Amino acid sequence: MPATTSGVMTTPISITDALLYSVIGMVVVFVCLFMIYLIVKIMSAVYLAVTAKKKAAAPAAEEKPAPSPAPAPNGRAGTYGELKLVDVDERTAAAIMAIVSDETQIPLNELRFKSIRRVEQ
Amino acid sequence: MPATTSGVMTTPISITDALLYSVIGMVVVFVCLFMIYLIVKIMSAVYLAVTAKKKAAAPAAEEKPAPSPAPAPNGRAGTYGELKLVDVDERTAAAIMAIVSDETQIPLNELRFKSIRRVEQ
Amino acid sequence: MPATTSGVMTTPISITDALLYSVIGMVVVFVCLFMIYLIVKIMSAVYLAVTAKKKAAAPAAEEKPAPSPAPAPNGRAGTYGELKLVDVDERTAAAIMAIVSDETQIPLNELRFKSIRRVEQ
Amino acid sequence: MNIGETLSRLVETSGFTSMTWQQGVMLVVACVLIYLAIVKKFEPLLLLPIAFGVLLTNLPLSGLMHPEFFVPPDGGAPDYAAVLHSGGLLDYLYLGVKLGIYPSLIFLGIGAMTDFGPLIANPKSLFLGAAAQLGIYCAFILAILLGFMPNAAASIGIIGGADGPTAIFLTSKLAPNLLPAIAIAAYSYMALIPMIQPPIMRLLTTEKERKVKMEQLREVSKTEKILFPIIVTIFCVLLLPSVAPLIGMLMLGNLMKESGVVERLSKTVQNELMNIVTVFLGVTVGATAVGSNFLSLDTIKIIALGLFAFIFSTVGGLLLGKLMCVLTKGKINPLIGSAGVSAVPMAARVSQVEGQKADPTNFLLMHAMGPNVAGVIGSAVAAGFLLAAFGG
Amino acid sequence: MNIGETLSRLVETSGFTSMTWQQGVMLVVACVLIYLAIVKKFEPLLLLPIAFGVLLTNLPLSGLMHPEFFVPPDGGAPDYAAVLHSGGLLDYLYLGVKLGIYPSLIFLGIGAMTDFGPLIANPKSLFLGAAAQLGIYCAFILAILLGFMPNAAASIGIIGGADGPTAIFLTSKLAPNLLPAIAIAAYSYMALIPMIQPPIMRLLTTEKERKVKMEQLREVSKTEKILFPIIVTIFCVLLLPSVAPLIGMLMLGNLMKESGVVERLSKTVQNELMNIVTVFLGVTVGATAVGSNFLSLDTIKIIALGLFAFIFSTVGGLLLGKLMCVLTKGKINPLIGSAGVSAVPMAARVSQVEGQKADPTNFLLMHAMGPNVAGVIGSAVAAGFLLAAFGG
Amino acid sequence: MNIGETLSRLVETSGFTSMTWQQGVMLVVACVLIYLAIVKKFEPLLLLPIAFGVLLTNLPLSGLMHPEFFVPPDGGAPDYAAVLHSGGLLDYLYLGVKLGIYPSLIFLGIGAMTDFGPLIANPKSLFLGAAAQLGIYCAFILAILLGFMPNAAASIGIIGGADGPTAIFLTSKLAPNLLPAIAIAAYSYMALIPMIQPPIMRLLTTEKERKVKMEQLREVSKTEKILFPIIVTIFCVLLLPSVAPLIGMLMLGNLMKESGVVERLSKTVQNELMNIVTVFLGVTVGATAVGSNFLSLDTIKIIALGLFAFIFSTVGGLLLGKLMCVLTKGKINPLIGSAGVSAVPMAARVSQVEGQKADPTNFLLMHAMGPNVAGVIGSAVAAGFLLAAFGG
Ligand code: NA
Ligand code: NA
Ligand code: NA
Repeated sequence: MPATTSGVMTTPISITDALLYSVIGMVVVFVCLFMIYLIVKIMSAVYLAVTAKKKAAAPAAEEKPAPSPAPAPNGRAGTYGELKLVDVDERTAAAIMAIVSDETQIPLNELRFKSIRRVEQ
Repeated sequence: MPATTSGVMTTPISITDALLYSVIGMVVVFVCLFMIYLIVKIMSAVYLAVTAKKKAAAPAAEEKPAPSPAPAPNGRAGTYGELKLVDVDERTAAAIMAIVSDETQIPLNELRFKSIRRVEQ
Repeated sequence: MPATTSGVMTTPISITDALLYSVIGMVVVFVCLFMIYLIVKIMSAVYLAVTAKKKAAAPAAEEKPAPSPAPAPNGRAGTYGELKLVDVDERTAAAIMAIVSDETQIPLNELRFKSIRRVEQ
Repeated sequence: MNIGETLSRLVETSGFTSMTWQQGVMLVVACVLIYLAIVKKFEPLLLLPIAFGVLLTNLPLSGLMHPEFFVPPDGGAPDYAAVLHSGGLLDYLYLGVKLGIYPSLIFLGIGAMTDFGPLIANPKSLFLGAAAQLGIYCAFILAILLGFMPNAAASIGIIGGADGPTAIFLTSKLAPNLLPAIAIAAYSYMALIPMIQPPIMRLLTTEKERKVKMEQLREVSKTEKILFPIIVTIFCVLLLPSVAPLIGMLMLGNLMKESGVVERLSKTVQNELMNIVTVFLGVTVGATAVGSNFLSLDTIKIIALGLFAFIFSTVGGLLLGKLMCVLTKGKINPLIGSAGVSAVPMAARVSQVEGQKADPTNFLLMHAMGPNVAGVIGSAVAAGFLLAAFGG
Repeated sequence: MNIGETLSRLVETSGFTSMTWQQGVMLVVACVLIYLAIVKKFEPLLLLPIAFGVLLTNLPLSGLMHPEFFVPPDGGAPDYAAVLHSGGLLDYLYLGVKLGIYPSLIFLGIGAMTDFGPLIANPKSLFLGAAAQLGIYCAFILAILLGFMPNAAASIGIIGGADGPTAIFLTSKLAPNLLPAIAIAAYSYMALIPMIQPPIMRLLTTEKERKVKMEQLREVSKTEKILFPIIVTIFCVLLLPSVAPLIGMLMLGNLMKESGVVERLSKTVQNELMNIVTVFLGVTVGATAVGSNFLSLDTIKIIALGLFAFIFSTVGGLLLGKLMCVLTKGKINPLIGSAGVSAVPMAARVSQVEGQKADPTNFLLMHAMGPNVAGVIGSAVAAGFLLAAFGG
Repeated sequence: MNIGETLSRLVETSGFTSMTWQQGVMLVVACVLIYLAIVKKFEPLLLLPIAFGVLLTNLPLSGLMHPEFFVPPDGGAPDYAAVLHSGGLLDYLYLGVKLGIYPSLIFLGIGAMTDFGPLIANPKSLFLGAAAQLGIYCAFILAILLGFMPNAAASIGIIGGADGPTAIFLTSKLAPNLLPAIAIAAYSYMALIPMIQPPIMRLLTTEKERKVKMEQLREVSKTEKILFPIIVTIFCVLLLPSVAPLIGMLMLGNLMKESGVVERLSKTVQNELMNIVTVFLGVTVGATAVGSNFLSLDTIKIIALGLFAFIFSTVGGLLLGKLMCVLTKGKINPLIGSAGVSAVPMAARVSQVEGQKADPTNFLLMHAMGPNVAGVIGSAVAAGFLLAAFGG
């Protein structure tokens, strides 16, 4: 940044320039987020490939969690999979989560619901 | 504060001046706190008037807490009314509060006593 | 520190000087920690003497904790004595403490074990 | 100085005698803001301190704040020596705003609170988070049309990023004299998201689109979550170095959270550190709102342009959502597009609510969290671009 | 420099060889203060850090603190460049005292801990809180008589405010060289309130007065509690702008608490922020107590005048209490007047204890909390006046 | 500047075009350090922030950090005006390192977490804590032989103190350009203590020695624990004033803990304050690792010398342990000597583990805590000596 480090632009620009700046700006945002998109895609692909290879290489050893297959099909990890629904449909769960978040003023991404279970009265 | 912003007064003053300063100082304190007194008085009067008017305007709607009159006569809000005494006289309660505050080193105005209840042994 | 406050030594020194510096440095460390050693020794001696004198002066008054002699021979105070072992030998206790510290990532000197007790299954 | 002088000086320096009408109006403004913060719960964590800062700075002669030390009338560099020798309490605390420290530290805390899982599970969210920056540039153009200089127009545009710390960061560098108006507009409109967005959402989407159900998000592994902040930092900062303070701190906070090995640090940066910085940031930003400067036509323009920016950001997200709905043959519900404005997590909740109104069994919340957090990155990138373009 | 020089310098720079008798005495003073803080529990939160600061600063050649940078012998402005280039750890931390930041932040925390409810329920308390500042001015006059300059006399007088941060705030501006003596005196006498006040209370009140029972305080609504800090800030700062840093922060903290919408901020300012500031404030205030300056006749005078100030503040509160008892025809117990000195909540507890001694069924605590918190405002206002009068 | 210029400047200022190979290598180094911190759990509390700081500082043109402001090429004083007017986020935060504030505050927190009980119960531990500083001086001599200047050699030697804040404190004063290499080496080897020490311990001790059981430590009274930090501060700082910032703060923290009267302060300094400082310290120390400076033969030498220093500190502790075993006729197990290197409590745990390998009923942990905490004092004293000798 030679010689311009302290100069904020305070001279008027034409409307054409403003439009051009805006287009460039929008392109920069899209390019940057597209780059992240590519990265995430590649990362996920590599990760899945590696995990798959590992699983293939050690089918017996890796199946430690398998012996108990029925009760917890969508396991522990994962963003949405962290939530376990017991006798409750998605709609009710969503409503409960929204209500709790609203009531407690805790942003939804901070709340951790471990499981939502219907309680017989 | 023209031209005097950096000068602390380090020249001697006469005892008469000292007395005068003191009188002015005491007056300033009283004026300022008297002003707060007026404000609080006005604020309380306005508030009570508004509340009374509201109550008059909506006598039925406002009496939601009324249906259960017996158990909690002095309600929730209020500085001293927050404390509910059950089978305990004021004197014992004061003693308990003082002891708890002293033992726990928590200033009394931080402690929240919800209720003090005599426990049969 | 006259006149040298801002000058870090950045000129080469001979290996002899380096050796000498090292010897002096090691001596400084030992002298300083030896001084602390003396202090602790004196402090402990004085403290024990004072405590002993107090105990002698008030043999009856001081024996408040004595009435219940059997169950807690190594009392409350003290660094190591804070831990009470019930039906557990020192070795097991050490292992437990090391494991807990390791698992919880809490440094051992922060952990407070009040007692370790064998639980019958 | 003798007694007589003291008395006359007491009267002279009393605020009652030297109060201007602008200061009086600003006290009313401060009280309105306090009302909005407490009773209407408009982002109170920042609006309450801001409002109190407005109040303090407009009580005459308190000497708590001297905005002129930071933005000298002759347009020169900030006079830090004056701050040190003749500054007031809020001048000292304002250094954290002026030097860009507070917004970065708040991003550190936000990073430690953010879960990028939904974004990693559905990376297409990123496009929605980019499209929803449209309002920034629309407002920028309109501001230029209204006669603002580029630095001011860029600062006004960033309101459309719907991200408080980003707006404060950029404005304190580009147009510090507009800081209070822009900060107040940004936080107020963020609080009004549940009122601003739904009409636009219903206008731009069809009933059928709103009923689209999205398939459950895949699980995201811990490894991906750890790699994400590292790689995003590297590529974003390489592409646009000026974005480093915001993205760098956001991702450091997120890495601390996801790594799982420095929980005590992660907890402190998202709680105590963030709270302390929030109080200082709010009060001092508010304290730059001296009446003579704030009460101008520009402030009204800024407030109008801010709303315009919010609307067009929402529109941008929704339109790309509609396009993606078509392209994916109905796999994406366009309603999640509006969540791309950031305003985490309010905007995502609005998507959820609107989705459920169309079909009570529709569960969009987690899907909307993707564009929502993408919008934070998007706004930061937009701010980086504007800083690089107009910041010199 | 060679080995020989190093060795000789090690000996030269060893504290053993260059210790003065004043420093030796100050080490003893520090140990006495530590004893009072730990064993006698004299306001340990501040006295323990202060005492350790005294200890550190009187170990020769440690270079931790250079009070001369802040109060140059030629009476000029503080030399901040010297602080930055040649300062020690405590010099850097002392900036927060010198610039008035720490006392203001402590008031922020105190505000978030204070309940003005009893004051709002019984606003007459305010007069008691005003009367109990009497000692400030009595001590001021006596200090002038004893030959102190007005700036020093004002700082000594403020000990009678029985409020630590206020005393430190004023003294660091008016007479920084007296800071350690005044701070130590203020905190010590605050700890001694239960011994200082009761004899005066019994001397000045009759048995009958002490037995007066006060009627239960009315309930105070949340709305009133929220309006109170806002309105008080506006009017106090308008009347006396120099009071802004203290009253402004006190009331901001209180507003954060009473609003109920920013609990996480309120919690942090009254806990972590306050604790951090307390440690820094205490250690650095203590560290200004270099022996050659502290061990003077002035310090002894200050300690005597401080006690005098405490006594006359108590007297002031009690006398007005008696007057109000008469005027209200026995509705006010004069014992609550002495609580007006502030020293929250110790002084209010003393009123409660003395009231119960006279009549075991007497419950004065809540009634005494009114004057008690009014005394905090009163001392701040008095400090503002003294700053405006003698601070230039 | 027009659009064309803006576009070309965007490309010019993009990091992709101006990245050097050194910066690329440093990004890899940063990722390796992150891997070590997260997966291998190498002192993650500091290594993770350090690693992220390395990453940020090597992304070109981010302007976050300008080490040249602090260590001007012409060897003059730091240019604080440049920091204030043209600095980046990490420059501002780095002031806490440059001025020695962060390491001192971390020592305050460490003090509040340390129990000197085992040391007081068995003061002979102090000799082991002294002997285990041997590696500092051995590495110093070797560094001189390898051509380092005395200031650099001293900073390298201090790695053998196995104490992070001490190493950072000394290096930031004596050889700030070596700071990142020395900090990374110090924390990495501390994490590797369980691998470095055991072979040396088995090599230097006999089976019989390792089986030595030590008698239970006596109880230590609260009074002794309170007196200890006070007296140690007085005597250490008198003997070696330059040690004051470290020993003073360590002992203040410990006094706050042991006194029991300021628990809220003690809790905050060991948690929130320490966490905040740790993040700032780590990131900014890492950010001094700019590729062109870090990627040099010197760094490799430093890493090798650091290991050498750790080994010889271990040897020093063990040899004195053996001597003391002989002198006390088998009452001291030499294995506790190696704990004298500090690295609390890792090194003490290693002593425990090795002792149990020799005899499963051997319980050395508490006995090793004595030398362990003595080692912290020992390293600080050594740092004070080196600062006095080479710091000018
Ligand atoms: Na956004
Ligand atoms: Na007072
Ligand atoms: Na060591």
